[in-house]
Amino acid sequence: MTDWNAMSDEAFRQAVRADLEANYPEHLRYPSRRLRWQEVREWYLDRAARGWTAPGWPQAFGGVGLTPAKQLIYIEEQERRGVARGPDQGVVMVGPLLIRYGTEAQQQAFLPRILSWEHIWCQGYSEPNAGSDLASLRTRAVADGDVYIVNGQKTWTTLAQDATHMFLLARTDPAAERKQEGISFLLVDLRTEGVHIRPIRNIAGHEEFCEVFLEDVRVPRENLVGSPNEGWSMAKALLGFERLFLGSPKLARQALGRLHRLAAARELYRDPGFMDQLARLELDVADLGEAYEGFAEQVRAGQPLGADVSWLKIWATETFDRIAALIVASAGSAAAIPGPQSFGDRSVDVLNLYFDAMPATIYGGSNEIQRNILAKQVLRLPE
Amino acid sequence: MTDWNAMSDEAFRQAVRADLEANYPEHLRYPSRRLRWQEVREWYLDRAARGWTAPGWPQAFGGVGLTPAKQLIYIEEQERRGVARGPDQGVVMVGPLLIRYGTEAQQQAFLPRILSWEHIWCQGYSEPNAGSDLASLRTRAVADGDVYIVNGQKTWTTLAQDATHMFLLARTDPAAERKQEGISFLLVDLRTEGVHIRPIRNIAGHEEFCEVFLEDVRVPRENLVGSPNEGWSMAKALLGFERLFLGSPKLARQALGRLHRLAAARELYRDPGFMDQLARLELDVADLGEAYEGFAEQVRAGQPLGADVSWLKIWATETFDRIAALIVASAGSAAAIPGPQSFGDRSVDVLNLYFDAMPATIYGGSNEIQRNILAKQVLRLPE
Amino acid sequence: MEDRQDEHRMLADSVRDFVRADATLSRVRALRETHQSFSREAWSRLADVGWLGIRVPEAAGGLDLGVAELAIVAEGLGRGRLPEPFVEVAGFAAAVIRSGDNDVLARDLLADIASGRRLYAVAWQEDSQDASPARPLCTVQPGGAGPVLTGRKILVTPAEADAYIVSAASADGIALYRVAADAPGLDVSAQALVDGSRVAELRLHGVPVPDGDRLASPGRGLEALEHGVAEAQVLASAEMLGLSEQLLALTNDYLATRRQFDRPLSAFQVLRHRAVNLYIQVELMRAALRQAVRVLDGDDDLAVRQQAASRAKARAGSAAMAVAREAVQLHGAIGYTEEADVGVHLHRIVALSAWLGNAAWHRRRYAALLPRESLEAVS
Amino acid sequence: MEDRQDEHRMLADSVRDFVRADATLSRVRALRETHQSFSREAWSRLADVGWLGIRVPEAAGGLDLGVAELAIVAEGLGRGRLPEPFVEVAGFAAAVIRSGDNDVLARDLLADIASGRRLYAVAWQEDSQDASPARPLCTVQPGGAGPVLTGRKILVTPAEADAYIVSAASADGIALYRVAADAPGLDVSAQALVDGSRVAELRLHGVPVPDGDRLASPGRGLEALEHGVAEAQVLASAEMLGLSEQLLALTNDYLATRRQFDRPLSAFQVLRHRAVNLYIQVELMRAALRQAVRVLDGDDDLAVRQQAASRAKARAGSAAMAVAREAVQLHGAIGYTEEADVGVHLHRIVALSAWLGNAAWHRRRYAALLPRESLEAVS
Repeated sequence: MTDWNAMSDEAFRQAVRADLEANYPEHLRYPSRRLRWQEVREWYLDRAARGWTAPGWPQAFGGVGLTPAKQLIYIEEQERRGVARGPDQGVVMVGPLLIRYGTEAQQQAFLPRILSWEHIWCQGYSEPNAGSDLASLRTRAVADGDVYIVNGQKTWTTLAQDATHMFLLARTDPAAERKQEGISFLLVDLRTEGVHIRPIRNIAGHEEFCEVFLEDVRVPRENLVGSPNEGWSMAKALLGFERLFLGSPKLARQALGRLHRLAAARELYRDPGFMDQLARLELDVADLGEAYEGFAEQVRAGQPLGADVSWLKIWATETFDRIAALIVASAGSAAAIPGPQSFGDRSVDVLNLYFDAMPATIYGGSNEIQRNILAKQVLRLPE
Repeated sequence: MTDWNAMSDEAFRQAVRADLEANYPEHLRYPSRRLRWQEVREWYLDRAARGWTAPGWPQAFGGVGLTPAKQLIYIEEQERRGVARGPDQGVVMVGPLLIRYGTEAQQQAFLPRILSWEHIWCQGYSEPNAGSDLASLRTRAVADGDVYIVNGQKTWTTLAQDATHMFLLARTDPAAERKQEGISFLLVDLRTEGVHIRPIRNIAGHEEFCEVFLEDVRVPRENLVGSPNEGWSMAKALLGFERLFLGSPKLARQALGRLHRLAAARELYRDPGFMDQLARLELDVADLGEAYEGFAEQVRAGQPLGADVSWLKIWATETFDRIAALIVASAGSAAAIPGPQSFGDRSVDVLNLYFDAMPATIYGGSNEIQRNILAKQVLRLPE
Repeated sequence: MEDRQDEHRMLADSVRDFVRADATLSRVRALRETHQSFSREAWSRLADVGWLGIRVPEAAGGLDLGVAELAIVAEGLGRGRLPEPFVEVAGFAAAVIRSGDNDVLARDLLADIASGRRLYAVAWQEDSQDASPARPLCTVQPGGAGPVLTGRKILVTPAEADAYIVSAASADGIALYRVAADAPGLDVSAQALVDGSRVAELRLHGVPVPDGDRLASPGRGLEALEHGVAEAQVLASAEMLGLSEQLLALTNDYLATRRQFDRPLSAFQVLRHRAVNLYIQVELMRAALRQAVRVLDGDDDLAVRQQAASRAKARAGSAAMAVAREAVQLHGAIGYTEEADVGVHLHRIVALSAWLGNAAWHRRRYAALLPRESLEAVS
Repeated sequence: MEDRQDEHRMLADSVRDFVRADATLSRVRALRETHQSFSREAWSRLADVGWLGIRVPEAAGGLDLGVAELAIVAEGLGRGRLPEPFVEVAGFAAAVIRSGDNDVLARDLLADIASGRRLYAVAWQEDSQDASPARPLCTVQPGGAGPVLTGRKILVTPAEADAYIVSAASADGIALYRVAADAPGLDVSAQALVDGSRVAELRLHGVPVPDGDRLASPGRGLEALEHGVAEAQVLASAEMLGLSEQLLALTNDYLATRRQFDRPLSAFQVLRHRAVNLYIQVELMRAALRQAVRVLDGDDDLAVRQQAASRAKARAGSAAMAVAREAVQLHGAIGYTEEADVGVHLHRIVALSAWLGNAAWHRRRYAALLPRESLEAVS
């Protein structure tokens, strides 16, 4: 087996790049919306067959065991190629959770099926009326013999319609003093009776996320992960360097590329007023990229990320939003036409990034919440 | 005596315009800073001699008795001519206060001297640590025989160094339940022992306002206006249509004119990038002017202004600020040079409006306070 | 003056009642699943209350009122997000038709509009980049049995019109013709825009146009078109004002009722101030519109009207887009779902702000029309 | 790498200690009342700690370090608002001198700079509108007793320099000359800028320049100047970063300590978020600067260096101006007084952001240097 970590960064990067260029299908590059499982299935199963489902997991658990530095390169090259994101909650969240807090039985039951994509996981954190405010989590799990009986409703569950399992947070101790306490981590098979999934159509007309209703759902007690009532601390502890990706320049760069395509098609490079706006956004993305590199260096050096990484998420998503708005403003009356359309010999989708930019400033902790965090934890402003 | 109110609006406007063009000195037009009393004295004394110190006061008290509609025209024509503002607190604030709440003795003692400019008044509301928050007013007036003994400190007192008198708010009942209560209105001769005035130099290097220290200042009891402990309600009741002027397009228009002068001097009209920015600001000012007209119509119709007029102040001052910033950005390296400088055959002061725009967003109720007011009183958003 | 204000208030009230009685938003959503962008039945009801004839002379069965009244209706229908193409037909098409020089044909067409019997759409645009109707490639040329039209038109709205008003270049200038939707030689293909409205692409392969169908002669066509475009720009601004008012109301309601951390969202000062910023944008739109309506009802000079139209549409386009985007953000994740009402309004704003010149285009036209000499005066 | 980071941290610490020991702000204020923009005595202290020689070769008594180290000192001095013209002399003049092709003269001048003995100012600008040194009207021509300079230079900083590095056009290109402040035929008039620094206008009426005073030959002068300008642009950005950091710190202190309505100002969410927005601007400046320093210390290609310099200065210029303006606003009325420290920093930011091309100018240069072909790729 190749010892990837022993390779130089550059050699590893070239190997990954060559692999993606050879194997990742052209028609799936830079998809204009979040793809469904059946659309990306073939690629991810192929990757699984080659042992690459979980680049970051330890080899002992079936992962590739890449260092953070190598993982970053792997991700950067995927972004470069425009690889579609799969239903990766099993790899990103459930795996690390079970490796750290799970019983051996849980590890054996679930990890191999994540690696093979037999199980596809979705995340059950958000609830109606509790977007950024986990303290008001209402889903309840009541112990009853050897099961928990779960009742409640989850929402904004990305691609739940494609998932087989959900890891969720439920209130197990309603009497806990602080409302962040008394919450537990449960693993739920979505085929269990009482689970009902309803896709939500978004503002662009796509079904990207779902509501998941749980009515007297019986979850085996052995599906509780870690200590009861400590779900929230575990969830927080799992937030590792993944927070960096919320601030990735990927989306902004993609939008900038789209803007250039439109500019070339409409000959906007000859318009000095447009060029002034373009220059501003080019610099916004360039400085975003450099700042991202600064945080990536921390990750590569094995240092934990501080709360300051929140600013990157704000800047990345708001820059993405500004670029998407300029794409719309630069399309003239064609901005009213949804979907890809022809400009001369180029095809450009004017509106999809405009819609994509909207959730970016909301999810992953809305930018308002990120600013609250920065004011408190970085600037340390008294309240 | 001419019955000005009987004239048509247009005839009145022409009469005022002709008068200002004939009599207001050219060198005092559009001053680049707030002028001192000795600089504007001659003009205002001349106007006083013709009976025009107080266009808005009733004729019975020596004013011209103009209707609100005619007053507006008078003010618009002054703005058009670029007439420098005098130390007008006596006319604008003290007169209406005494006419409404004063005793006959107070009216006789003070009103004629306001009209003749023998007394020059300044306003004593603001205090250190109580900018927008009148509840924390600390200046105290304690009754002692036939005087009040006043101790405290006022600040941001515009041109106190030129004034002979100050009307101030002081706390007379420290035990009042609500902190806005227990405050009284006092008239203070600044030559009284214990008054000390220190001019404050502003960020542009000018001495426009002062700190006024009051140490055991003995103020005759007959100088208390209206009912004791009701100063704040009276102060609020005095806020009439003057609030409209905080949202006047005057400053923004002046700045736009300056921007055009610079644009002509530097041939920026040939720069499409500049033109895009200019167009945006032109529209901002045009729409400000139209909105101002809407509120002015209310005033002309004798209707009271609602809290919604606050948005005009926000937009007027922030538009002014944006224009001032574009002037600086359009001046190239000349933006570092203070004072008027030559661009070809034109003289342009690049920086003074940039500095002038700063207090505009702070004084008269900062724009943050104005937004609080709008959220509460106009949008009625629950807190 | 006072009387007129009262009349306007009553008109606004009745528009409000009209849309309240109509399930406008669910109709917009239901229409999306069909290949229709509006309902003929709802269109008849608009005719019944007389609004389709606001700008139609009394002789043709209309009310012969001004842009002011049309704008009030457009604003109110925008607030309710009525899916019917009111501005496109009763505004744009009617204005172009009125400005032509074939009084007989004009009276027929205007009567059709006022009665709701037929809908007309102006087919002037050929290039999505250019919002000026001055340079059509579509031509009118002599054919065997009279003149014929040849060319292509895009973004013709509504696609479901019964006939189109088509601009075409001849050696003598631009003329306008009425072309029935089922005319020989005409191919019509429709597509849905982001707001669910449908636009047509017309391909004219020698479509015969008898003299009686010529709505404006070559000497008059361009001016008629420009007058109509200016009026439509102002009315689109009015509809965007209504849409934005409704977005502001929806947002304030949401902030006031939705709770987080044991308080209504509206208790958070940041959200309060941002709601105020939306309010300011709405008031600016209102001011710009007010001025434009006054000019259109009071000044016949085309350049003056165009400048006022550009001013209104530049403001409406940028302010409404800003309001829509921020309304989604202030609604949080809910705002991003199709079931939230904000999206329905946002879609229409995206479509209207792109129609007949977006904000950037109008800012440039406004600046180009500014007199520069006198501007240094006050400095 | 690790070692270098530690060294940089130590350097930053010692700059911080240096300015802390110096009453910088009161010196800035006191200097305003004089006709001096800095103190020779403080200048000597900068020489004593070696920072004036950071970019000076060891042979000339310097430390021969990189732009990275110079930027760290510039940032730290900016944070302390030291009035001395560090960037202008130890950065700009030293870089131009190093880039010339008269090694003997260069060594003398650089030794002067490192030792603090003499200050040099680059006299390149002739037009306040143009931030490019490529087209001087000032000429060098043969005179009776050797070549002479004729022309006019503006905004030469510091005005109090002992000699100027003057650019002049000849038939063969642009050359650079050392001209002593008391040279015959030279008129110097000084004026104060908004930050209290003083700039000179030079009028050269046939100033004789013997060959030994030619710092760069016509084949080399422009490139030397361009290299120096790029380095100075990056260092000005570093100083603006320091100034902005200090404004952020002052503002946060003010918000945390000043109370209103019985709470610290920092308890108001709107003010918290606005402070965060300032913080983001500062971090963006830091990122742009980091990249520019890396390029200047690692790449000799002038176009690459210019693009990096424009990137840094475009960001620094706009971000620092925004931070300064907002810092005043967040300080309320106090921020508008001369006694508030924010003004002292703001004045310097206004001056630096206007120097050597403001943000708008640099954005345009950056865009002009962008390779466009490959940019569509990711879309």
